[in-house]
Amino acid sequence: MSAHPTGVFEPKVIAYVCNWCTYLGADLAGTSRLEYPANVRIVRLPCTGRIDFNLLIKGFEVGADAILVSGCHPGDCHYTSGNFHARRRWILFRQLLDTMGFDMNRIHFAWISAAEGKKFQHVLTDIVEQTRRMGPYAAYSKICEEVSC
Amino acid sequence: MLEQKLRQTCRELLANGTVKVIIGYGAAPAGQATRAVFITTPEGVEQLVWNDRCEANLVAYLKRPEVRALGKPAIVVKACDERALVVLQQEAQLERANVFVIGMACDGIGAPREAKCRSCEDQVPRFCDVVLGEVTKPADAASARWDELAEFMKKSPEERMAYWQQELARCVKCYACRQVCPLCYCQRCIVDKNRPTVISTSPSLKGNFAWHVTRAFHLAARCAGCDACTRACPVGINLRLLNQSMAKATEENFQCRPGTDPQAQPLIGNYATGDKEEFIR
Amino acid sequence: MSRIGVFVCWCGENIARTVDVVQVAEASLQFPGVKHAAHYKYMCSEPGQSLIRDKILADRLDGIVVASCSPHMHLKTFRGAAQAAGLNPYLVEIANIREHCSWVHQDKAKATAKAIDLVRMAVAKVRRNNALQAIKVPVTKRALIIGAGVAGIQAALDIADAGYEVVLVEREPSVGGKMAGLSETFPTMDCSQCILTPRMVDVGQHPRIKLYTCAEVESVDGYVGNFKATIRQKARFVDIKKCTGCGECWNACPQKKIASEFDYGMGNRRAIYIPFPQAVPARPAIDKQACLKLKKGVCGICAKKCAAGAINYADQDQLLEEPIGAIIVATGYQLYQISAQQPTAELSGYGEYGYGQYKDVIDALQFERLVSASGPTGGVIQRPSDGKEPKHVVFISCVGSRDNAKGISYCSKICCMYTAKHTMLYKHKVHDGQAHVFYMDIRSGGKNYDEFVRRAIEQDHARYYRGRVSKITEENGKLIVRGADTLAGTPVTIEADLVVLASAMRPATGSDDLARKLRIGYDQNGFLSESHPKLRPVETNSAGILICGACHAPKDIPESVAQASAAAGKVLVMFSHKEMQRDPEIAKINESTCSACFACVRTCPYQAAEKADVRDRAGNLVKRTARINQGLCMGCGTCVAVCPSKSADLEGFSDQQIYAMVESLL
Amino acid sequence: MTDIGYYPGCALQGSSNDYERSVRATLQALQVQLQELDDWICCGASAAHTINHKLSVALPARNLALAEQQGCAQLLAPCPMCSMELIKAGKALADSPALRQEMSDIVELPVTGRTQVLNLIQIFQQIGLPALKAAVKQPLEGVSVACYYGCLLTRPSALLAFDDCEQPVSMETILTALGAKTVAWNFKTECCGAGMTMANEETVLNLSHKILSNAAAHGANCIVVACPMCHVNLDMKQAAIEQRHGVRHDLEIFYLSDLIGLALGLDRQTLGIDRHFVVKNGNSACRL
Repeated sequence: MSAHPTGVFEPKVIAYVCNWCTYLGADLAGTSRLEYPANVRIVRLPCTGRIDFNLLIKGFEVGADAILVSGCHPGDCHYTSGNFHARRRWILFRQLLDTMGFDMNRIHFAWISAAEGKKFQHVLTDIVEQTRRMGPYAAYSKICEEVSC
Repeated sequence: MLEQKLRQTCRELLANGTVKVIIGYGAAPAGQATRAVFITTPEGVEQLVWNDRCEANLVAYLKRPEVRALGKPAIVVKACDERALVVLQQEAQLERANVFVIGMACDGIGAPREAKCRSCEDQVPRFCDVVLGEVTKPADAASARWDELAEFMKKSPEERMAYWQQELARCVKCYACRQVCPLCYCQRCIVDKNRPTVISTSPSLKGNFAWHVTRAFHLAARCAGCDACTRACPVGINLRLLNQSMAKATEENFQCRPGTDPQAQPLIGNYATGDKEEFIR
Repeated sequence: MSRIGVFVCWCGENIARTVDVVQVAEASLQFPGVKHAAHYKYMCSEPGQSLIRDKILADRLDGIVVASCSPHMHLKTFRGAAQAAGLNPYLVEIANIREHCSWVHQDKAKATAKAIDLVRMAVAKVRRNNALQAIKVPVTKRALIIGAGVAGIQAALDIADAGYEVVLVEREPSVGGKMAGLSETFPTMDCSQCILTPRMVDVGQHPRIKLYTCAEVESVDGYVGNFKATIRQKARFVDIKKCTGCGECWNACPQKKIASEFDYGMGNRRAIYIPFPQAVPARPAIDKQACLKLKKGVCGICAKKCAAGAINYADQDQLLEEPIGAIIVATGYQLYQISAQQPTAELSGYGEYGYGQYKDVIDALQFERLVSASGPTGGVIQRPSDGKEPKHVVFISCVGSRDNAKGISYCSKICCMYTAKHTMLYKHKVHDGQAHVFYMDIRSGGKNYDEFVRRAIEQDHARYYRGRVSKITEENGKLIVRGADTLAGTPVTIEADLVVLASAMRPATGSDDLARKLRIGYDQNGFLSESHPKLRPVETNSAGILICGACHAPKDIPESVAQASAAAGKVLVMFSHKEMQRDPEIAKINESTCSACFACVRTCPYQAAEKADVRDRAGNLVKRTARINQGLCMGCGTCVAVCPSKSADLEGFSDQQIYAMVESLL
Repeated sequence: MTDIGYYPGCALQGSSNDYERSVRATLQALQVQLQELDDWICCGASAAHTINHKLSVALPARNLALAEQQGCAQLLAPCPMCSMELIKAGKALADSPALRQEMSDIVELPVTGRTQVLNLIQIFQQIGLPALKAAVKQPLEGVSVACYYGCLLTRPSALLAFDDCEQPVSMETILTALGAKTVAWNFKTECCGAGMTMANEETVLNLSHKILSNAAAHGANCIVVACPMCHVNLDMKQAAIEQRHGVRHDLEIFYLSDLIGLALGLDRQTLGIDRHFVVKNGNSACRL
């Protein structure tokens, strides 16, 4: 996927989204025919509360050039508070990644509701375009190739 | 002098049956750190020592089944070790009443004095059954707590990534950092789970990154800052940096210092509606 | 070795136009574990489903992936098909190649590549799916209906008449909602109260309807079939069991000039009042903001007048719990409150129409009270400022509606019709009067609707101007309405005596709060979201919670009533079963590896993760562990993410499934 | 002491120099220092965009480029035509990298469009009601004023979102705080005829007559404006209006800065009010 026939760099974006808000927002983008780049692969989870930090690392391990984590707006969680728990973990996890020198421009968080098909389109387009400008995440793919011992 | 007092206290505890075992520090060859000793008889207390090479965080032994099998323990802790004890208490791993805690006022350990001691804020344990000794040598500068981290964060992200790639390439996945950590008490570590393999166990940089991210984040908002992991690392990876980065973020975002309040609810597993979210679009 | 079947749907042209379905099917044959791949024009149709069923049987498939539309659309359908062929329904996964692919991409090569990836992920997942058994739970055969307007009333009567108990909650002192205040109804011009009040009486007297008025839903816990609703019965200060509704109290109340909510401020009521004479229950309530006794401790006349001793100044709010199986939300609408404080800055505007500044600029619901025989003027059309009969009345449609600048881009749907009705009612009462209507478009789709509008224009000679009004000003007791007639291409100025604004319909105040309490969705306008716009129009995405009436979108009375009966029908389907099945996609704990740190117990939003002991046969404690209460778990998986040893996992979204999906992208 | 860039535009240094005196005097009294843009040129006004779209962007773009070059983060343009043209161009520049490049090439200066352009009302909003109130020496008692915004001050609404475009209240808010009474009236945002005053005076006399009549009918003893064009039509043409319609309006027309200046204790000469055509010199109902 990263090598498109035209030779243009096509970023690989993985989106971990909750089933009730962002997944439905993406559905709405579909029913509204809102076009966005075909670079994203959505992984549907019930709730942002289910999204484990290891999944972000796994995403980079499989070659994601950018990752989006997205769910319901605060107060709108289908499970009342999963997104609040998630948000607290993200605050700390981002710091850890930053300390380790991960490229923070490749890790995105968004609240996108079921009604925000347009926002889904905009966020995705923005992420893909930004990532396209930045190029492949070479620093991490290097980690994933090397055998150290 | 203080050592005598410690031995006397322990002798009594064993003699009057308050505890079955003393977990303390025992002598080591010159120039080496002291070692853990497990003393079950009043006579045995003569093995106990107290000096600036009492580096280990003995709380780690409380999670061991073979130690638990010895009966109710008394444990010798420094202020930093004690924070781990408090976290264990919050996480239902420890009935406080089932442990007798002997706190040692601490001037700092290590030769040379360890980084954590130079900026120690506590020095005297706070929640012990008995506290022995007093501080004679205050910490240099508690305010300098984040200096090492701040210096490191001055590097660009690319430089930081390069640093960790270089450092973690040396990791041999011995898991000593996990074994000595009093808070790594999982009966089955995530790294040993293979369906699915969340963390690659092959000796590769990929697996090493995944492991160290996981280790550090599992300790986020929990780590007592005893630096046992960093001392234990046979290849000298500065894990303290990662722990510190989590400690600083915890303190700055949630005004929380893990292990300083036995009544507090653990940070992870709770939330506030006002937690910051400027990074979320 | 797995035997997975992949079924790629064309969705007519919807998918096939932008995704090469043949290529997707061929590519999926290469994925590990795939035994069979096929494509078909409409997988959800009977031939499509039978294709799936036949292949499951013929190839002994042990998992299937349907590459089609969103799982929110047809996952249930295909699970049903699998089950019919003897395959456990939870061994079905959907690859969403329509909403997430063909509908949002144009480049066929890219869309096809993406579709192949999506199928690859779904195959990777389904290979790790477990056969699950639905959890059976008993059904509490009682329905909660929130809002007792015409929709809530209809739903309540349908369910109660079918033999089940209904708890009907209304926040006003009487049932009836907006319809009780309307004059006559389009297109038949029958009197609103004449058709509604018998229904209101039925609701009040029905042995199986438990009616709460002056009450709101405080919280709802539990899940479909087994909700627990907490209802706040607000202090009414009148014991409606003792009260006989004789009227001595309100006739004696000295506070006479309280603006009546029911008359939208066009008339007055007392501090102790029934909102309108036909109220159900026909029992008064005391307005604590207006009552002298409650405010200042003086007066107390109503208590002295009350022979039944029903007045209780010490009344307090009470919280009452009701076990409930299904919920219908029918909270209705309000009109766009021009000149009032708006929830967002974007919504503010239309100050140039002078609503709230000129007494003779009123909104449509106020006009309804003005022409209603039971209204404050007894149905005589008098303008508010001086009581004179207005000879020129200007009606303005789309005030707020279809105005992107105000953030209300939708059409309020009913205004064209009621405005036509208003011109006719006006003309029938003021024969020498002239009605003027400014409109954007006339939208009169519906049985006998357009005929009705033609009558207003042709028989009752309402003058219609296609154009907007720019400004309303007041001069010498006249309202100067300046607008444009875009068909004639001229500016129009009308000296009017009364102006009626057809303000936009907006969801009732607090409906977003209620939606959050019920965990159902709402759109950017605050209207409640249906599960599917065509096929599940009264269901929400939360099982057991239904919506009807104008809380869902602007709609008129016949539509609201039809939807209410539809929602009631859905409830009755549910109540026709002894027990119902719950989705088994819930959390589980591996108790042998659990270290009992109880992070999950602290985190679980439903208190479904509990502390438990593992004991040997002799009853000795072996270890402590966390354990999931299957009755309470809703399957959010928050416990999985906080479990450091990954002893917690979630069926349907297990770590094995999710990691396999992600790794398939390598 | 705040420094703010100042773009006078052609009117303020020509026919409406009374306006410039008023703006300068009042802002100086409020410790706002105006730094006049060196080498400013015409904003293009209504003429440029009817002839050539590119020219209508390039003219304000050059002025914005100068503001950036001369270090003005904010730029006051008291004429609403100027402020609107500058804001419009600024937004277009900020939104489009291609346009920025094109305009930088044309005006031979780098331009980003990030300068914040303020009209006269906005500068007083920025100073804030507390500061204004604190500086009052002579409250505007007896002043019953109709606030007249005209067609340009609040439009287009998407660009000039500082007030409601159809029913603005920002001048009322300021003047009420200074002790004036403001009247509710009907012609706040109607057209005065504007530039038609040259080509078709009759239209102007009719439109402006309606404005003056309505203000008076609602109890105003003066009108306040924030536009040189409005002032011309309501003040200079008032005699012609009266003659044509056979009425006596006798309404003083003030600039917003006039009334604020009077409240701050400045005299009529300093503010340039003595140059107005309708002058009452203290004998009027508004006792100033």
